[in-house]
Amino acid sequence: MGCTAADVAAAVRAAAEVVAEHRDELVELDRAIGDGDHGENLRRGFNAVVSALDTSTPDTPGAVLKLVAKTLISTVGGAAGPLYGTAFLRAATALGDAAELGPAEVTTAIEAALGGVVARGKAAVGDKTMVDALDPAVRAATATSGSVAEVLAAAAAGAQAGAASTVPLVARKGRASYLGERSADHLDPGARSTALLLASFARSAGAGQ
Amino acid sequence: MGCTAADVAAAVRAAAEVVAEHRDELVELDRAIGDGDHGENLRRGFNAVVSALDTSTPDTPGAVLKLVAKTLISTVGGAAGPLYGTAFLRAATALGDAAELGPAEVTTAIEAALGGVVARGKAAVGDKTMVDALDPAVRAATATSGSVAEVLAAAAAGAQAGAASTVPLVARKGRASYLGERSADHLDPGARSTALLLASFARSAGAGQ
Amino acid sequence: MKKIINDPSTVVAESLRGLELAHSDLLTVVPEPAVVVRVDAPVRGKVAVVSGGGSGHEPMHGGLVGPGMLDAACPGPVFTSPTPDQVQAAIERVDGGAGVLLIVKNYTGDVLNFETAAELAQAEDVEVATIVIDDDVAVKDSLYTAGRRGVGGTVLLEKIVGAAAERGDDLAACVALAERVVAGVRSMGMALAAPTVPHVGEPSFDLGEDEMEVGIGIHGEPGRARLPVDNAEGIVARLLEPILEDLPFTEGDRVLLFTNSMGGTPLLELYLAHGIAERLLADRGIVVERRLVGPFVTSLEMQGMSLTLLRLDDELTELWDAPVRTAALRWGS
Amino acid sequence: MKKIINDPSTVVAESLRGLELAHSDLLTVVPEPAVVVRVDAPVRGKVAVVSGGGSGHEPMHGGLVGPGMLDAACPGPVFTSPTPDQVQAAIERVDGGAGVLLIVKNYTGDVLNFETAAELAQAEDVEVATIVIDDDVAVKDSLYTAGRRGVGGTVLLEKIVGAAAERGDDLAACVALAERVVAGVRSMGMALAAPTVPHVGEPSFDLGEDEMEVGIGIHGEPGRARLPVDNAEGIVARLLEPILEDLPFTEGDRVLLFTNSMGGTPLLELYLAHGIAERLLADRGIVVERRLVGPFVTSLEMQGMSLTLLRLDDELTELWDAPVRTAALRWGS
Ligand SMILES: Nc1ncnc2c1ncn2[C@@H]1O[C@H](COP(=O)(O)OP(=O)(O)O)[C@@H](O)[C@H]1O
Ligand SMILES: Nc1ncnc2c1ncn2[C@@H]1O[C@H](COP(=O)(O)OP(=O)(O)O)[C@@H](O)[C@H]1O
Ligand SMILES: [Mg+2]
Ligand SMILES: [Mg+2]
Ligand SMILES: [Mg+2]
Ligand SMILES: [Mg+2]
Repeated sequence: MGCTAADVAAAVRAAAEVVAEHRDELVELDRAIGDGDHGENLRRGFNAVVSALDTSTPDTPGAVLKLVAKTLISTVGGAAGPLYGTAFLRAATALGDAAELGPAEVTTAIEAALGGVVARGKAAVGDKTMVDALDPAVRAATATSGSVAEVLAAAAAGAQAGAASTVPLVARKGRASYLGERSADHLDPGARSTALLLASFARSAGAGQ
Repeated sequence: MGCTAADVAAAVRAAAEVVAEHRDELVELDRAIGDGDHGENLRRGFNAVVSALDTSTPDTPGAVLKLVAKTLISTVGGAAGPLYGTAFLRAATALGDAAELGPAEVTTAIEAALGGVVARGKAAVGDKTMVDALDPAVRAATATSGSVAEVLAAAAAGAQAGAASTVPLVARKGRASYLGERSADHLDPGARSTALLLASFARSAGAGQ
Repeated sequence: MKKIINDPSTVVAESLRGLELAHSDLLTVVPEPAVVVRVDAPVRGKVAVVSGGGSGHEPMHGGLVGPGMLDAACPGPVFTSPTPDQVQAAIERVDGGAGVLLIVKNYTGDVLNFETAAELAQAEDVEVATIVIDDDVAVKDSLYTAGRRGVGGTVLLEKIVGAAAERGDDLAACVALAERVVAGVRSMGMALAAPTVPHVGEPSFDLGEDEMEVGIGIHGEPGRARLPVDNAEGIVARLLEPILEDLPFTEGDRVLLFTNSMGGTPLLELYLAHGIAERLLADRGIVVERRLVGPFVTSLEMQGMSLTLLRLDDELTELWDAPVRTAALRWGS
Repeated sequence: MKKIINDPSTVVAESLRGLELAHSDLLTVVPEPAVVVRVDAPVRGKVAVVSGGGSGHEPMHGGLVGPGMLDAACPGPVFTSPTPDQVQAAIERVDGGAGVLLIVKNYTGDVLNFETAAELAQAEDVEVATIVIDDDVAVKDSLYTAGRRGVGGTVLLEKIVGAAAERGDDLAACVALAERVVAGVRSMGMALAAPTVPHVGEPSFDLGEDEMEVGIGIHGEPGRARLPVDNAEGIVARLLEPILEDLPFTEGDRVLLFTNSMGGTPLLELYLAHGIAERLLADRGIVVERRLVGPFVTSLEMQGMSLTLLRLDDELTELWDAPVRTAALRWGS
């Protein structure tokens, strides 16, 4: 199968639903070691993304992701807004004008997203952030040769394991770092949302096969 | 027995202890239909009275009551401060320079106290105030012929019954009146403290027999 | 009970020490009996304006002492009116020869204690007048109550009369003006959660998670009605309507709208409520000409709010705008 | 959750409407993206000072907009930093040709969003400088944290830099001054009870009846340590000592002492705590030359307080004293 602008837009809409379903869970995770807004911030942002997609139909996958990026940047706020915004922006830029995406483009996009998050947030693996989910996602995607769906499934699995790995960590970036040792034994909300988004994208790709 | 300045001072000291013991109960009663300070106000005032009696020894019963009055006025505040203050002041004035009190003087003093409270506070029987305790106390005292202890015992019994009679009443004076119908089914804190004071005075007189 | 205090019995005295240190350019705290006085008191030839009441309503009254407002404030224990001694001491310190106006909130305790002090001062040949403020429409003013309470309107009264005294009005003129303010000001309050008095140690009343108390006073007295919690629209309407009906305020009236936090309601919510009140007044053609928004007449940490409306005319507006320099209100030169 | 609100998702917008109605002489609220700007913006030839952050800290920042302080404030959702759009919109509205100084509290979200806006503005040839304030000594400034948070010191910074901009300092001078303030200001906070964010609906953290949270932030983030509740003496000492050690402040230093309520702590308690802090400083020979006491950097209805110390010199004192006219701070002509 190919992955067109419409497919990407549909995947983003599906992801918005996942975010809404998991809003309370993400709020709860952030309440424990942050300020309790992560779920609400993402819900607000993805709601706006859906509205943006309702009123304009970008004609390449890159253009869709660019719209997502700009909308998230201007509606999410907090740490996650610029970080996810940059991730989608870099992914969009990496895709250029391609009309359809294959597995290689998807891998490149995820890699670019990680690069963007690291460039903005300066977090390394082990700092208990979304990087802990995104980095293993990139490594899993790179190691997989197969369809778009297979690449995304691998990335999602990597992200899921990576998110789980944040539980014992002491945070060194973001708001959770203020807690010092008390940040351990909690799942990082941003890593969790990254894993949720990738899992949703993988499901969309799988369903489209 | 006679009732000298020293006896009156001792009775006041005993009353101060009663007030301290019942502080929390009076706070609780006032919390229900007022602002929760009656017990603390009286405790503060009678504490100051004890201190005043420690440093000066007035030589007539009237002078003792005048010292009590002035101290209560300057330390209690709230509604109870001027009301009890005026009560003790009028009682003191009624006693004049008498060196010892007999039953007639005691009755006169309680009567004067009631007059003072009514003059200051303008409450009538049935308004759910300390007048509901003091008025039956005066009537009981007036109807009794016997010793000081007997007069005070009658007054205390009257006050106790009068206080109990405030429970079903709707308040028409003081802070409890703001509650309207919701002030019913509560014992009035000022009526309760009046009954406590008279009971304590009666006990002191009885013990001195 | 969780509070930043040492000992419940010394809270007021310790707090007054901090107040004095924080605002030594404006006020002096006289201990035993405790009085907060203008640093430059007595002001010769000026009517002195004195108020007071229980503590726990800060910034009222100590935070309202200074040029253009109060000459002295008498702080009682928490939620308990001050004693006549305190009022007498205040009168002595601030009497500048032009007489003293006592501003008394209508509570039995306050009225009786100030009345006693006024009698004593008059015996000393000090010219003293008393104005009782009773702006709370939650309480019916009838034979069956102690009369309306003095609440939010007190701050407006103190500001306006303070300005009149500062510009040189004599005692009779100050009294007449004060009566005009009292006649034209109405308030109503509500609470979402009760305050805790330090010497009591538990909340003054118990409210369920779904209840609010409407027609509340500022001393943790329960209100007239316990109702299911409502949203901001409902709460503001429920406070405003009885105020409007009572005076009544009608189309074309010019008013000062005072949206007051009872202490625990944050500004975020208070401004939201204020916006609703402005809209409801505009809908009725009532012109909001001046406003005051913030925690000025509080009840410790009580969550809740009150609304106060004062009918304005040119003179009242001018006196409201006149310079004031206190810890809580400060504007003009 | 009990709050005077309508819908959690419109709280900030509705509150801003009330803010504008209450202070239309000082500020204008631009909706979508939301920005609070000085009513007379842009002021030609003056460096514009812009700040912002999550809502829920009122009066910071919207209540600090006006002559002598901020030209604009960007209010994010409750406890969530604003977006770059808001900051961009603010810059556009207030740029008077002399450049724009962004005052950013050091939180990852605030820094990233303001950074993005600054990049975009520079691309439009607006001269923009950013100062990050990180005065909270509760957080270790190390590789292992996001760095110290910006808390109480922000208000002092905004006042002082606002005064410098008002007197005509250029952008470079404002930045140099701001760096001096940031270098000399330290804060520490504590909480007795957590705030409740409207869209969360329950307290941000759970504290037992005998516990307090020390080293708390202003967003309902838990603090660094949970301790048994202490009395006021103990609380104040525990806040003051790490502040004094950190800079360090030493004998003979002239300081501004800012005793801040987190929202739910009443003035009665706050003044009491302020008095203790003054005494402890006097004991060490540190000279309190200026003070600010009140709820200025709040965390909704959180019960608790913070202390902030700023080392003063003649210039900083003069700028602190300079006239300011905002909803929350107002003095001078
Ligand atoms: N420097 C950073 N680099 C990467 N991710 C970060 C960084 N700081 C925070 N995050 C992520 O952002 C998440 C919090 O997002 P959110 O709650 O929306 O923002 P805020 O902390 O401003 O409230 C964290 O769980 C973490 O995964
Ligand atoms: N007008 C009045 N006449 C007589 N007694 C009154 C009057 N008003 C109040 N009281 C009495 O005072 C009591 C309350 O005293 P207290 O709590 O000390 O004062 P406050 O109401 O000022 O807090 C009431 O229970 C009532 O008995
Ligand atoms: Mg968060
Ligand atoms: Mg009482
Ligand atoms: Mg009382
Ligand atoms: Mg946040």
